[in-house]
Amino acid sequence: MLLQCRNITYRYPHGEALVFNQLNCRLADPGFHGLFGPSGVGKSTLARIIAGEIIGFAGEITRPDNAVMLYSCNTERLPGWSSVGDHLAKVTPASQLPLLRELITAFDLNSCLDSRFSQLSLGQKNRANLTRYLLQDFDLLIMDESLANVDEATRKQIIATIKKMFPDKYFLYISHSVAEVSTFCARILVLRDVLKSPQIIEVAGRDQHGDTAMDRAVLERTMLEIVHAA
Amino acid sequence: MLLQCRNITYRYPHGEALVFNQLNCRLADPGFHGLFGPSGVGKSTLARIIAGEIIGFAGEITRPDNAVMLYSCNTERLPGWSSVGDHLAKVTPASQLPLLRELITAFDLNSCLDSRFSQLSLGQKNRANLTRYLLQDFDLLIMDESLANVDEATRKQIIATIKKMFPDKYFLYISHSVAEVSTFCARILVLRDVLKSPQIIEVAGRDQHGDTAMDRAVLERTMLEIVHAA
Amino acid sequence: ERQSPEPGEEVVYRLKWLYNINTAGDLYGLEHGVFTAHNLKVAVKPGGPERDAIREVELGRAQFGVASADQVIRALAKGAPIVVIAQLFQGNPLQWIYRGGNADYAGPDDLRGKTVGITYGGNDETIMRSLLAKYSIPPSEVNLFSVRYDYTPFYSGEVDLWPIYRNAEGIVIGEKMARAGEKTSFFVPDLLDVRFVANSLITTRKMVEEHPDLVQSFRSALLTAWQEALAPANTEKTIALVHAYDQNTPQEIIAKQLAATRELMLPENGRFGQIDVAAWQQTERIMLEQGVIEAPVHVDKVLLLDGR
Amino acid sequence: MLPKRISQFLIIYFLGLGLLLAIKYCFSLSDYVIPGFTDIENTAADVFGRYLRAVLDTLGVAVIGHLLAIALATVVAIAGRGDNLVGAMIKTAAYNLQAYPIVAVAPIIFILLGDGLPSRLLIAAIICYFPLLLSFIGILTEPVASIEHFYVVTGRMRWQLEVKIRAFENIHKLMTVVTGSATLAMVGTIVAEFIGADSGIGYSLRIALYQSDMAKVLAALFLIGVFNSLYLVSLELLGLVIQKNMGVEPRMN
Amino acid sequence: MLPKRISQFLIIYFLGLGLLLAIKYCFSLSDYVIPGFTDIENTAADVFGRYLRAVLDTLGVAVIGHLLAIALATVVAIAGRGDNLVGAMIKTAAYNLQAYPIVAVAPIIFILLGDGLPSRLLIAAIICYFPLLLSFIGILTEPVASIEHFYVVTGRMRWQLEVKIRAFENIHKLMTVVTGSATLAMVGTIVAEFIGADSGIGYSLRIALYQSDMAKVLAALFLIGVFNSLYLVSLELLGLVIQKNMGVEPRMN
Ligand SMILES: Nc1ncnc2c1ncn2[C@@H]1O[C@H](COP(=O)(O)OP(=O)(O)OP(=O)(O)O)[C@@H](O)[C@H]1O
Ligand SMILES: Nc1ncnc2c1ncn2[C@@H]1O[C@H](COP(=O)(O)OP(=O)(O)OP(=O)(O)O)[C@@H](O)[C@H]1O
Ligand SMILES: [Mg+2]
Ligand SMILES: [Mg+2]
Repeated sequence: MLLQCRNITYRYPHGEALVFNQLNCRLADPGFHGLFGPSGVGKSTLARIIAGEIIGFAGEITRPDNAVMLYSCNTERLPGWSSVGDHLAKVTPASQLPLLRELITAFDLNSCLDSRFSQLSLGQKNRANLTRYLLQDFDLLIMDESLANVDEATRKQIIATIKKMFPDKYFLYISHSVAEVSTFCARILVLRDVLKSPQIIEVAGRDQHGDTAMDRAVLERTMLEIVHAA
Repeated sequence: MLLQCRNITYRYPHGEALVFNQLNCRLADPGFHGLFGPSGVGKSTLARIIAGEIIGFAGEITRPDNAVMLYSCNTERLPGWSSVGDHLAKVTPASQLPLLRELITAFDLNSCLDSRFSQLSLGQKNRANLTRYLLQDFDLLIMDESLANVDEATRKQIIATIKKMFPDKYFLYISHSVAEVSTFCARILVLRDVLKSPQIIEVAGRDQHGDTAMDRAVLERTMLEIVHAA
Repeated sequence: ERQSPEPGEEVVYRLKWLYNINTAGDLYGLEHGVFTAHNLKVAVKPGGPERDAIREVELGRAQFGVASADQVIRALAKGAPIVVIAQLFQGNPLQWIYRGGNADYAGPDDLRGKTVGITYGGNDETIMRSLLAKYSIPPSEVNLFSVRYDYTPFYSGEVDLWPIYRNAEGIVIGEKMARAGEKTSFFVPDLLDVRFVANSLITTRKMVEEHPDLVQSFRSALLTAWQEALAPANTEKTIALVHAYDQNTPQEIIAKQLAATRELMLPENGRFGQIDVAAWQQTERIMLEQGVIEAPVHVDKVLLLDGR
Repeated sequence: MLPKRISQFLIIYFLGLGLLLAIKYCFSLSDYVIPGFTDIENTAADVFGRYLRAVLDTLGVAVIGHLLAIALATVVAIAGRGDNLVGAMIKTAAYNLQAYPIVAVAPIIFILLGDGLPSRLLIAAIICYFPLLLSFIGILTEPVASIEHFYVVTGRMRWQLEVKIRAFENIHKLMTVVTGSATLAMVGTIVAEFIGADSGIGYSLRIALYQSDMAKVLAALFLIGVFNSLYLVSLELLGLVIQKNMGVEPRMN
Repeated sequence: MLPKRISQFLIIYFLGLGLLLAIKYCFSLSDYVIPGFTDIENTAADVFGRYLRAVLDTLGVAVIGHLLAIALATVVAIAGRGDNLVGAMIKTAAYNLQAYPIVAVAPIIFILLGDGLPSRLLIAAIICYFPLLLSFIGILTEPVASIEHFYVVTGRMRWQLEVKIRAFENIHKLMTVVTGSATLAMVGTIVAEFIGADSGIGYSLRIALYQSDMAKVLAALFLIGVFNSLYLVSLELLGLVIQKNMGVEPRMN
């Protein structure tokens, strides 16, 4: 078990309503965990609480002492003074450089390496940013809509690559696509309105690896389950 | 016919490769037009060329003299000095105020009106920004991933509302969801790599209005057609 | 702009410098009713480094002012329509302070090999250069040192003679050094026959022509005021008055300044304000020789000995 | 905050004083070069009341001059923001005005305006407006595309709105500069008094300098420092209030 | 660009001169109050060579002083950026140093450093560093969360990187302030010369003022303006080159 949140209650300093009320959740096993829920329900907030970027909540979070939990999202930027390729190389530990090359190919970033970050398309920005997080030392990587502006085919390929390359790591994948979380995640935390209890319902996902075929009917059942939970 | 692009060729001032080579496309009838294609292919660029925000391309664009073409995207922000509700009211012509109220409800923005823009979640930001564009005087509104961070259910409801309320306007809807463009758009412009010719292939979509039932098989055929085109 | 005052209207009198001992008589006239007694309403305004009484008088912002002779001569060279109606200092207060010595005098030869402070562009430069020329001391034999208001080079012994106003800062610095056990004396160009006139009372020629009575009564009020301010009987009164306006200077210092001022302002046997035409002519000659002005201005023509 | 600022100032001041005294005693300089401690003490006690009134006087003018400078810088920055000829001329004039040392321009100002309060205020304002201007120009000429886009394409952009958007986005930077320039307003006023006035601490300072009275200079610098800190603190508090009312995260530099 | 700057300056200068001359002839003032045109012409021809050398001398010192000020402001802003005690003290010292009119501090500087080039450079730098400091502090204390986040959470953030990120994100604002402060370096040098030096245009200006020679003052102001414009243009060109090399959209204010 990497993480356990117990009775999390939180309100933003200048916010009016509670975002969380006695919320409980946990990440028990490595792999892809989905975090799903309507816009504005508190996914990003929960993610940043888990990553330790928001403090001042009530409740308790238990995690191993040295656990590294990184939060990444789709609005981050790389500095502008050198090319994307240079920045990526610079933040990659020497031992990981072969991995960097693999990721660049899998993420289809070769054509972007010589550009400045500001010259990339939105989806290219998403991918470049995610790449550098993957090369860091972490136990849990939170991907908060990190691939929101990437096309579905590329997104699928990226997720498959990540699952193959980092089988022992934990991922918390925030996305608005039911189909996607259902297909790729092992467990999906469905976050619901603060007035509902429990605020999180856990649903089992299909956890597809590689190009394994997927039973359509089973998948649809999962999707329905998620939509109903939300 | 609102818009006709002929033989558009373009390269960014500091970019290396061509983005478009002899591209042709048109928007013939009002309604929802999808613009679809892999990340980095040039959707945003084409949108901004159409809106007149990028100049210096080769080729020709014809449109009526007084046509108003607005470009909106998901990285825009509202100023921070007053609440979202105040900003929306301020940019709405008096005659449109009832419409504003309708949109706020349809877009599920009521809980955001008293907040500053910076306090909103990503999807709330998307919706607040799109709302103000819809209240302007326009012929064509380009929505460049304008709803990228909104959940699917809300997105569906928003698109339906827009189609109902603005039946005579043109929309160019950029999204990475094949299912979405197939379902809601009347025509889908599939933008392809600059080396392919023609660079744009037009596919007919299902153009769903309201909650009309949709033939699953037909929809899937459309989706396949789009994926193959891209 | 106001060109000339109506009878009974306030006249503006612009001093050359801040309120200090050099304005004792002016303040005396204001505070002890001398101006009023002459039916005058006078606004006395202090001067300063960026103030130029001649300009103000010409611009009509002031009717009377105090300016030094070199300012007057420079202004005449540029066609300023001014006249001199009284001379405040009989001896020039601009002297050089030095360490040691027994009397306020030193022979010209004492300058050889010394480092002498001068303000480049200032009066002291003109005076010192003229003195060196007069006594045929080649400039290579003295070290001229550019001074500013910071006395450190003098204190540290880097400069031997430092230009100073004898009756104002001269007293302050002398006292300060005396307290530290250092004796000081003054080098006095007047005593070496280099006579360079200092402050005098000016107005415009137009005033003299259009308002002769006003000019007369102002002049005589001011002379009276100074005479009284400098009179030994009024010493306490004058010290208190100056201190009231110049609180930064302690009364003991003002007392010494007043004594020094008396010596510089009151002629041997005459009344305050007397215009020394020969000294003015020498001043003009010095300025001409030193190239400060290019052509003679015939300063004697603007010296109105009795204010007419 | 107030005690913090003041105590920081005191530490700095007494460090500086300590350095001077150390130099004095190391090189055994006499009292007229660097005054001894008791001399400073006595002088301070002596002039305190007078200098206090003077520095309050100065502070009053400084506050007005500061407001004037902010107004001036705002106007020039807004006018000089555009790419048009008038803007360019105004900016050139603003830059060149600054290129002239105030001591050289002062006589011209006195000729044009006389020597009343207006001249003094103008001098104080000129000295403090330039740093404001530079920051204002830097901030007001930099587009905030993600906010401005909507207003530009819908034809709603007016210069007022543009200024408001850019100023608001850089509110912390503006606060830093406005608060910091208070110091310059203070110094500008002192210089103006030094050059032309007959009251205020600048005037006292000038006399102390002419009399070569370092003890008085130190006393004056002490009071200037204290009141400058006070003014800074008031502006910072005001800044916090403003920021809070604007709904931005209050921050102080 | 160069001809534009210079011609703008000339227009401003001659407008100002025209105003003065208009006043002169309206009130038929003597050459002493405001010099006539021929007087100015003759004086200008007379002093041109000397003043030109003087202003070049000044420019040399100004450039070095400007570099010094940039270095000083950078160091202080970086050191004063943090919330720690040392940072706060350094900032307080920096602010207070500025609160003292240079004319009051100059004697202390001359006592400590003697009156050679170092003192002059220091005075020039002090006068021009403060606006730089204010902007630098404003810019360097404002986080750029969207870029910094990665480096902070991965433990890679060093102060150098933080400074680099914030400076780069505000490169246009920095350029505006650095270029604009050139004017202050110029003026700082002139003031230093005015107070203490025996060369440079500031020194010439002081003499002209002592002599109440307005024609010389105007001639000096003319040359100061021309060379100030030249310096500004050079910095702007340099700025464009730097911006281009950094790969940002070159822009000029
Ligand atoms: N800084 C803030 N201050 C006050 N309220 C905030 C702040 N940030 C977010 N909120 C509010 O907290 C709630 C949760 O926001 P959060 O960003 O976590 O939603 P989300 O689930 O990530 O939504 P989305 O899918 O749209 O990104 C929202 O209602 C939002 O308006
Ligand atoms: N300012 C720029 N300078 C140079 N190249 C650019 C610039 N902006 C975009 N590009 C390049 O042009 C191509 C098209 O970019 P565009 O943003 O139009 O893609 P897109 O189809 O919108 O992609 P996405 O779905 O990721 O948003 C990309 O390869 C991108 O790297
Ligand atoms: Mg979110
Ligand atoms: Mg795009």
